[in-house]
Amino acid sequence: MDNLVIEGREIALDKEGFLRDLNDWNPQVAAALATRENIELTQDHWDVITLLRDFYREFELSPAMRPLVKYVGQHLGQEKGRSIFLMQLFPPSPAKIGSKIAGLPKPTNCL
Amino acid sequence: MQFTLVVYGAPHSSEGAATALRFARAALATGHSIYRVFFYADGVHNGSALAAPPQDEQDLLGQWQSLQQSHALDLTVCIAAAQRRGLLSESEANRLEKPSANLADGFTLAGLGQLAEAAAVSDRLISFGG
Amino acid sequence: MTLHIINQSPLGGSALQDCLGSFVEGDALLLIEDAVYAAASPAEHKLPQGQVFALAADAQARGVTLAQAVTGIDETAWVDLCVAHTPIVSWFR
Amino acid sequence: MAKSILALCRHAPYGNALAREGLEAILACAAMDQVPSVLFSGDGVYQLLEQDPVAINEKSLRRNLQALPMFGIEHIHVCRKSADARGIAADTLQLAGAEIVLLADTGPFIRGFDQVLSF
Repeated sequence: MDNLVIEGREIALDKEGFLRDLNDWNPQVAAALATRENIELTQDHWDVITLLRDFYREFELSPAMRPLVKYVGQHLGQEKGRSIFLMQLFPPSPAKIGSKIAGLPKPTNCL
Repeated sequence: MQFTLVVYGAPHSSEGAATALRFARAALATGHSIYRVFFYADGVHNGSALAAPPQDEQDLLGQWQSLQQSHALDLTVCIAAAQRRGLLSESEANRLEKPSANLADGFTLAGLGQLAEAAAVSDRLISFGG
Repeated sequence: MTLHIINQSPLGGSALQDCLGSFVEGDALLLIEDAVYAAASPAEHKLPQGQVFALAADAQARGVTLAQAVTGIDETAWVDLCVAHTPIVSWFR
Repeated sequence: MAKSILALCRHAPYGNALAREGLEAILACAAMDQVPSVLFSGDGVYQLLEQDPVAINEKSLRRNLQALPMFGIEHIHVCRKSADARGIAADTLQLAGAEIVLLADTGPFIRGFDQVLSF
């Protein structure tokens, strides 16, 4: 897959568009990764991206759908802690697409 | 009755896989069915097409495959455990950009959801430790 | 009633000890693989009285003579034991 | 009919992959709405103690365990005899967001389940 070029710096992606080196992540990279998924980042997206990164820092896991919904509910309120909200932000697979844009490891295919 | 077998032992390094085979044959011979054999942890190595034991030792891969053919056995290898240990299908090798695939015929790579589902629907679940 | 299956030799680790700590009267105990070494002297290893089985093939392979209190079974009888018990708990390593 | 599932965790963290892979299986079951009960016994009790595995290049298993409540597993059962035998005081066993339930007698508890996944 093509790599990202941001401000003249090349960022390596794997075949599925995940970062090869998680340390490459920054908000600009997130926006570029989102563009590749045809997603334009709004404040709601950024709130969830921040939570995804918090989740990873806290549990050292890329979240599956169920815990992600619960985590979002705890931090952004029950109105947003619903799968439909996440589905609208990161279709078609919020845990996977969200993790990709937030610069988390590729989920292991198990969850 | 429907059994699910969970195998943790790599072939030829501990006895678990061979014992699971003995149990599977006995269960099938007495009219029971096996819903799924789920290979997990080091047990994923049972699905390697590249095992080549000497002729005077038992061929565990061949035994799994012949049981699979005669009873349409579901031999599922956990995909995450397999990735870590270098057991890949064609499509996984391609996706993960690895030089070759080694998943044996008769085995399927799938997620841990297949273990959860098997536990939920089988009458009995038995783990074979490594 | 639970069927406990152990595959580790009695002093090779904590499998037997952990299992016996969870054994309730009426449960069954099956010794397979290296655990059959415990079947030669069940009292010494504090095995429960009654409902103790061992895979005969595994004992024979290791030259272990089963004590009288231990019932030697084949794989078919093992399947029957599994049918007769829930849950089935494996203790290994 | 759905079955009640117990995950029995008997391995210490890091020394054997089954500690981590057991947890992954537990999380996968929970993500599939087959939420298992969890019992730490034997060396598995060590999984619940403080850990700092950076120097051995491992991820913290205890951090992963802290995700259990997020997956809907809010009660963590621990074999009291196993903790005692290892000199682990009950009050040192804590997991944020979860309730630690010490079991004096694990046998009757295990009997209550249809399936046991041993890890």
